[in-house]
Amino acid sequence: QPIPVGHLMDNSGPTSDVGVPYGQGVADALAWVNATRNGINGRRLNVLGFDYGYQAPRAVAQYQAWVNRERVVAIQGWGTADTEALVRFVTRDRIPYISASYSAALTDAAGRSGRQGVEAAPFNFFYGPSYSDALRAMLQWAKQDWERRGQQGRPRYVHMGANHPYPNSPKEAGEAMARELGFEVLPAIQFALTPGDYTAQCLTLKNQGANYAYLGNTAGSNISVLRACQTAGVQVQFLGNVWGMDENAMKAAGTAANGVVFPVRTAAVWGQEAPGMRTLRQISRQSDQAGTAYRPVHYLAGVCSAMLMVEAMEHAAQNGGEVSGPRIRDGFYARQNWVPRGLEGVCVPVTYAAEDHRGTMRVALYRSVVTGDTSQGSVADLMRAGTMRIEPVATIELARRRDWLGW
Amino acid sequence: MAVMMPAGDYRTSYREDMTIFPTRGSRVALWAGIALLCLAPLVLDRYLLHLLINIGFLGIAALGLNILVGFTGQISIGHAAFFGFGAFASAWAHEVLHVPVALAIPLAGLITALVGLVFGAPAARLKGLYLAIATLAAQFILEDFFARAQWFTGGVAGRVTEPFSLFGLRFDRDETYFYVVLAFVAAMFLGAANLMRTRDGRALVAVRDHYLSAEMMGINLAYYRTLSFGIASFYAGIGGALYAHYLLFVSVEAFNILFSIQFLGMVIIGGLGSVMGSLMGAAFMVLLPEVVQSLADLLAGGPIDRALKLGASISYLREMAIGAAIILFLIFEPDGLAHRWRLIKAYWKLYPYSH
Amino acid sequence: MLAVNNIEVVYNDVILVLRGLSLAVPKGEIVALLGANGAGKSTTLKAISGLLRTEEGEVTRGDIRFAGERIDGLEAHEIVRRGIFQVMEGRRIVADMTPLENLRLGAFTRSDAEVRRDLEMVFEYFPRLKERTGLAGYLSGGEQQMLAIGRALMARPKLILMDEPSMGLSPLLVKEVFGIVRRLNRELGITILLVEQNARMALSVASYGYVMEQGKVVLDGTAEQLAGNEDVKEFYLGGHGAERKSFRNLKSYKRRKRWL
Amino acid sequence: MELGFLLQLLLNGLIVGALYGVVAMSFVLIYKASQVVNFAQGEFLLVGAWVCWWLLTAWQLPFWLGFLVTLAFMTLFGVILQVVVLRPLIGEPVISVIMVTIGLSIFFQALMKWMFGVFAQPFPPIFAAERVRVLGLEVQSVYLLSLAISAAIMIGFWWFFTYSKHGLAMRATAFDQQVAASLGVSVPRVFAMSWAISAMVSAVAGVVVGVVNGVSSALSFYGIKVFPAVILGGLDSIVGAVLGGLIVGVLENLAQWLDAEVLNWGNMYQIAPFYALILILLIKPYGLFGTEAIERV
Amino acid sequence: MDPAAPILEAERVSLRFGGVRALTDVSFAVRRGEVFSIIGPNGAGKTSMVNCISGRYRPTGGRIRFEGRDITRVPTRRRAALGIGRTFQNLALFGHMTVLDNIMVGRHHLLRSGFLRGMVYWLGGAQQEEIAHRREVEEIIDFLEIQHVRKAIAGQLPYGLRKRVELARAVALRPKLILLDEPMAGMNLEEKEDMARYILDLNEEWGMTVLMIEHDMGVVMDISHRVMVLDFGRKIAEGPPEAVLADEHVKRAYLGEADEAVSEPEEAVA
Ligand SMILES: Nc1ncnc2c1ncn2[C@@H]1O[C@H](COP(=O)(O)OP(=O)(O)OP(=O)(O)O)[C@@H](O)[C@H]1O
Ligand SMILES: Nc1ncnc2c1ncn2[C@@H]1O[C@H](COP(=O)(O)OP(=O)(O)OP(=O)(O)O)[C@@H](O)[C@H]1O
Ligand SMILES: [Mg+2]
Ligand SMILES: [Mg+2]
Repeated sequence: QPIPVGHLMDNSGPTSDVGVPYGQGVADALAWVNATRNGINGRRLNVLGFDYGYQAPRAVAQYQAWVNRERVVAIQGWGTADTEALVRFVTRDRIPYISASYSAALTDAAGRSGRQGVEAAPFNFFYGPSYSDALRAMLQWAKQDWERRGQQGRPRYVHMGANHPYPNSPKEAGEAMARELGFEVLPAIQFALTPGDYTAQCLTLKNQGANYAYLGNTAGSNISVLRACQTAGVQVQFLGNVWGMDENAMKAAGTAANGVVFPVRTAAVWGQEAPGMRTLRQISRQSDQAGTAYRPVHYLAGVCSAMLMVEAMEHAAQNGGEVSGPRIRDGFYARQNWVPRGLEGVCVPVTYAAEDHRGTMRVALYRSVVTGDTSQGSVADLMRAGTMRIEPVATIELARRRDWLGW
Repeated sequence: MAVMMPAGDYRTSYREDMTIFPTRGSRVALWAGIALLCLAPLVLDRYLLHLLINIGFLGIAALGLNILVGFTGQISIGHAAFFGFGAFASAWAHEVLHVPVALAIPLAGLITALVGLVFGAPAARLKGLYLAIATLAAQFILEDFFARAQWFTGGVAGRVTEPFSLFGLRFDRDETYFYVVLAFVAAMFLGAANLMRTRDGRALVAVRDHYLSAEMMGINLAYYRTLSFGIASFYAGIGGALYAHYLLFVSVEAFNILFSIQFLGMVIIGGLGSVMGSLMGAAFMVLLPEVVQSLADLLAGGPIDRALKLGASISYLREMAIGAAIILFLIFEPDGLAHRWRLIKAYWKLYPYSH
Repeated sequence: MLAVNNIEVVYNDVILVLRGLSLAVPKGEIVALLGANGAGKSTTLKAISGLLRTEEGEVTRGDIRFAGERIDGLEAHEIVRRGIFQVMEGRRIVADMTPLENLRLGAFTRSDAEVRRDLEMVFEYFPRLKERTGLAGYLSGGEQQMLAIGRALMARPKLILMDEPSMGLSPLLVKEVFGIVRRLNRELGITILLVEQNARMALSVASYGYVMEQGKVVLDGTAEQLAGNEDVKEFYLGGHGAERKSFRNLKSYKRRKRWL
Repeated sequence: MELGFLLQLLLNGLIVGALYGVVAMSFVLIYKASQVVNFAQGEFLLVGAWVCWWLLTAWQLPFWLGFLVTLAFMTLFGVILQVVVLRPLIGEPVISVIMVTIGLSIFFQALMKWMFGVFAQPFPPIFAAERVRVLGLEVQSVYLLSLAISAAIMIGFWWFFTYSKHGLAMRATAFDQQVAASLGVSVPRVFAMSWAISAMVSAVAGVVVGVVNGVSSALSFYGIKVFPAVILGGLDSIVGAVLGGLIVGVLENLAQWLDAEVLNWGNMYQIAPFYALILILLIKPYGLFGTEAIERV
Repeated sequence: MDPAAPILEAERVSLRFGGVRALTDVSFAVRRGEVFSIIGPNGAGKTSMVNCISGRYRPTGGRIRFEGRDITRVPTRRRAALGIGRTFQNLALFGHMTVLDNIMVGRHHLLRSGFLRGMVYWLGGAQQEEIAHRREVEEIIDFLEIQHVRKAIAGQLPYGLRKRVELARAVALRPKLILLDEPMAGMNLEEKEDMARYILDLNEEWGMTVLMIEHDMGVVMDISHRVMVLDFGRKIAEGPPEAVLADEHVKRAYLGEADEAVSEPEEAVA
């Protein structure tokens, strides 16, 4: 009898630019588990995919259908707004919910942080550093960068993004951290989640004289900002959200994307060599028989996220156990420095504790390097030719501060 | 030109001549229909109930829009914002003012009606598409308000709502909530049908058909133009509130321009100026994506699927199918489902004479 | 020149309006078509000009020939190009254009150099149109009717179908319009099929006439014959000879029409 | 600094506004001919931009050639659309036709995503990197070009409607299809013409925006932006459309300035045109240049 | 109120549209109970005059009194309740409504139940009210002989019937003064006779004062008590029909000289 699992995707909404590769990663990994491992202990996964177009209410409606009608035991989720809206529901229904939202509010599993508006989220998990922690790491790097370049005075920091739970999520944490590090914090600048003409925002940025700007949106709209700012001649170091920069975005933005610093969740990117790459390529063949596709960073993250869930389910199923929500959740706590089998060197090790769902505090920062015209040729060609590169910049190990839990 | 009446159906008083359901058959059908619907939760599975519930609250809101567009002739491209307002208002009334949900829903309808009157005020001066675009502005302004008014809506993060309860009974499952929606649908549709056959309803239609002569018949144009916004918003508010306590979560994202356009689609496809058409239109819009989805599921894995790599593109195909269905429908039935329904009925009455 | 043979017209696939109507319009003549309201006169004209289709009407039987060729089934604009121009009931000028623009529109199907001269000719027939430079929508009824006829002239048609040109016009203008109708016929040799409620006027300019009732021709004859017919006198001309019965002392009974 | 900032924003507003104006004109064109409000206008930009992009990247055509082929294609596209979808609806209530354009918008939005993916794609660098200084302000050369194109298109439209026979026919058709038909105007042909021109002109705007910002489904947002523009100007006025476009463009940028300097609300730039729209309509119910309907009883 | 006093008085009424002077200093009075006709060439301002009375236009100069009360500035919608009803030169029915509903709209100002009572039809007394008024409407329907089309959609009726429905709607207002703008236009003789009969009945039996614009001189001669002639927005004559039609000025401006080529029947009658 198959195990029903929900898979919420944004393939058509404003975050579909990153939603598509991520969702593909999840789907391929689960299909691969069915194909090569015959599911979980002989029970196949029945993956119920749903493209919710990045609209939280549609996600909630689908969630209720899944829980009431399909009786799913775990869900691979997506955005921040929907994940946060569902926290109460998944807690009530005891369904592990592995999101692609890395909102720090989801890490406070026991509700101990005492921060206003942060509820306990005992069934929420995600793979990778939280948005807030990633931003904290980037700010630490920015501080070093400022000093290394021998600049005078206080650096100026500005948060940019839509008025939406996802870009808003690390806003407060980032601004607090920036102050702590001695930055001057400028008023935030808004731009929508969809591509558009953001010249006015760039002119504002220029007028403010910002030095470091955080791009809180996903790639699609960030590209517009990068291009507009290049045109407007803005000199600023952009710090990208984890969803804010990737290979596709580099191609689309061209040289405007050159120099953006952003976190990468996996230990390797496509095309690099690592022990786990063989497995990864097998997984990739699920949707690409020819084996020629280039897989951007989000695809890899999707695979890691799905495989964590799979191993937690396997843990639940051990010794003839029932694959139920609470038991899957226990599976997440079963191991320390956990890397899914066969993906060594691809997924970074994570550790979840019953009160602290911050899987990792290590943030690997990379820089996008674009040296020429990106309009001709595929991403794979451009990466191979070196027109586009993703260069490691620094790896920041953050302290697991208790007062950072939950925001 | 003379209206056909079924043989054997004589009316002996004006009262009988003025009923909503003109024939005995239609009255019987109505009661039978209601009885069947009451039994629905016992026989239908949750999925179908879920669809019926959706049709119910969307139908109420669509009816409101039909009163505005179909009966009064004022196009609104901002109906979803009012629907949303109702949803937030009900959630807010319960959460902040601690009004019981059963009362919060009608209260939300009233608050939304007031907001509708405010945004409908330009209707007194604007006509046709100018008014339509003004409602488009209302859509964006209200959306912005939802995102900003933390105290009212919970801001961009939205608000979790409580289920409907009455006399200690909780209506938090499809099987039970269905009755709540059914009761509201019945009340709201009867109300509209009654409205349309009395003074103010006629005045609304008169304003649509020929406002200059309506004015000379003593009809206050500004009043009725604004009133129809108020009524439409009331219906939208009730529909939205029912939605809020069904989904148990309200967020600004739902109430976007696309949703407004869907409402417009419902009333046009259902039939402008037809009370029951609104419900038919809502059903069309709810069922269409489901039908497309099942088709896709049927195709999945087949040769067509493999050839076109449908798997990954299914969501686009679904959208395309919805767009195409709307286009095809309107090409073949520009007057809407209600019209087709009337033709079918007329056909049976006149059978076998077609002329 | 024009021959309508036994046509049937149906609206919306169900409403049968013309039931086997036939008529003929010889070249260079004015033919009048009389009939009660709703008899189908306008429908007949629209069937000829092809405008029926814009109202979901359809010729379901019979045929219409113009200069020997079948024209039922042609699009309205093709029929205009062949030289048939309908002046529609209710004037129907383009209200948000100036009279001049309306006239230029009349010449839409033409591309010859004589448009300008014809414009002068129209202004000669209707001098007051030249004075009006505002929007045509603000013209008075009579002026609009003149504009509608003038617009027809601009197309240089061979046959004009005129639908109730006298409706709403003052007696003076009615005379003027009919005078012009006759002049057009005489001076320009335009054939005219005239639908008119004002039977006396119509028969005074026409050479031949048809009376239709409920979608069929019930009576036809030369203008003189019709004018002498008892029924026509009673129902269309109002009383016998010059002695008209008064609207004040209407008889309470109505005589049956014999042709029914 | 402050003044320079403001001027930069104003200039940016004019440039973007001119593009809105072009789209608004093509919108008004369809409206004038058939009283149809085209909700698929934004998709015209989208289709045009994607097709041009595809010609330039997949076929490696030189820009001028690709651009011309795109325009030809879009003309055909408009005609086909009209013949296949809109012609059967001639004579039906306008609101049904409007709904059909909404259906078209949904359809093409999805089709474009399906065919070209969800990622934004860059145009090959044509003018992209070139910047010119005008009055001490930096401007994209392609933007200046688009200003020139807008102006040319606008003059063309004005001439067309005032003096050409077909322009008159189009206006007559807009007023009353039956009357137009009775005058020998082929109503379907007039509609086809208006859709063709409209699609083509929109594509020009689509390509210009695509060259600057890259092509993505977000281009279709111009279809919504066009509403405040045309209404501000008056639905049936070509001049009004251009002016409305400029106003909306400038307004957005001024709102951004106000926002950055004073309010700190964040999204004034998106919402300000709509506030302005309502205000202007309350003062002038037919927009700035719209003609009042003639109503006589 | 003095029964001999005029029901309607226009005092130096002027109306301009930009440069167009539609009316210039027109004064006249309509007596209670009479049939008063306005004739004049096209564009003379007849409809404009009626529009001023019914409130569609507001005169740019002068005053209009109804039953002694100055109504120049009374809003259009109030005039129905005062007792002024009208028909229109170009039909202005509610095209998508049934004939019955069209006429019921005429009762609008006499009905009381608003939308709230309407929605709860059975509870608030709306039903009783509807039935009571339906009765009156049926009387009008009988009178105008349109029983057979009661439930038909008004916009789909033949022209002649539509004119009658429009008259019924105006009558339903229970007006003291009814304004008829070219009631005979586009009708054949038979229908004109019917219409004339209705107008006379309304006037004589229903006691309505009639103000009528008409181009058919036969009708004007036969049924009106007094006639006023407008030309270029000015009054050029007023008086009993025979006198007015004999007036040289009127002949020249309106009737035209007798023309042997096209004989005009109407004026042949004295
Ligand atoms: N578009 C239409 N759809 C349905 N029925 C129509 C349509 N047009 C006309 N009719 C019907 O066809 C019949 C004949 O109409 P038509 O207009 O031809 O009459 P007519 O002789 O011109 O009358 P009138 O003197 O009133 O102009 C009428 O009964 C009318 O109701
Ligand atoms: N709303 C308006 N705007 C501008 N001019 C107008 C308007 N209404 C009427 N007019 C002008 O006023 C004059 C009088 O028009 P009116 O309609 O009163 O004439 P009429 O006597 O009723 O003519 P007809 O017998 O043709 O109906 C005309 O010149 C007309 O163009
Ligand atoms: Mg006719
Ligand atoms: Mg008049």
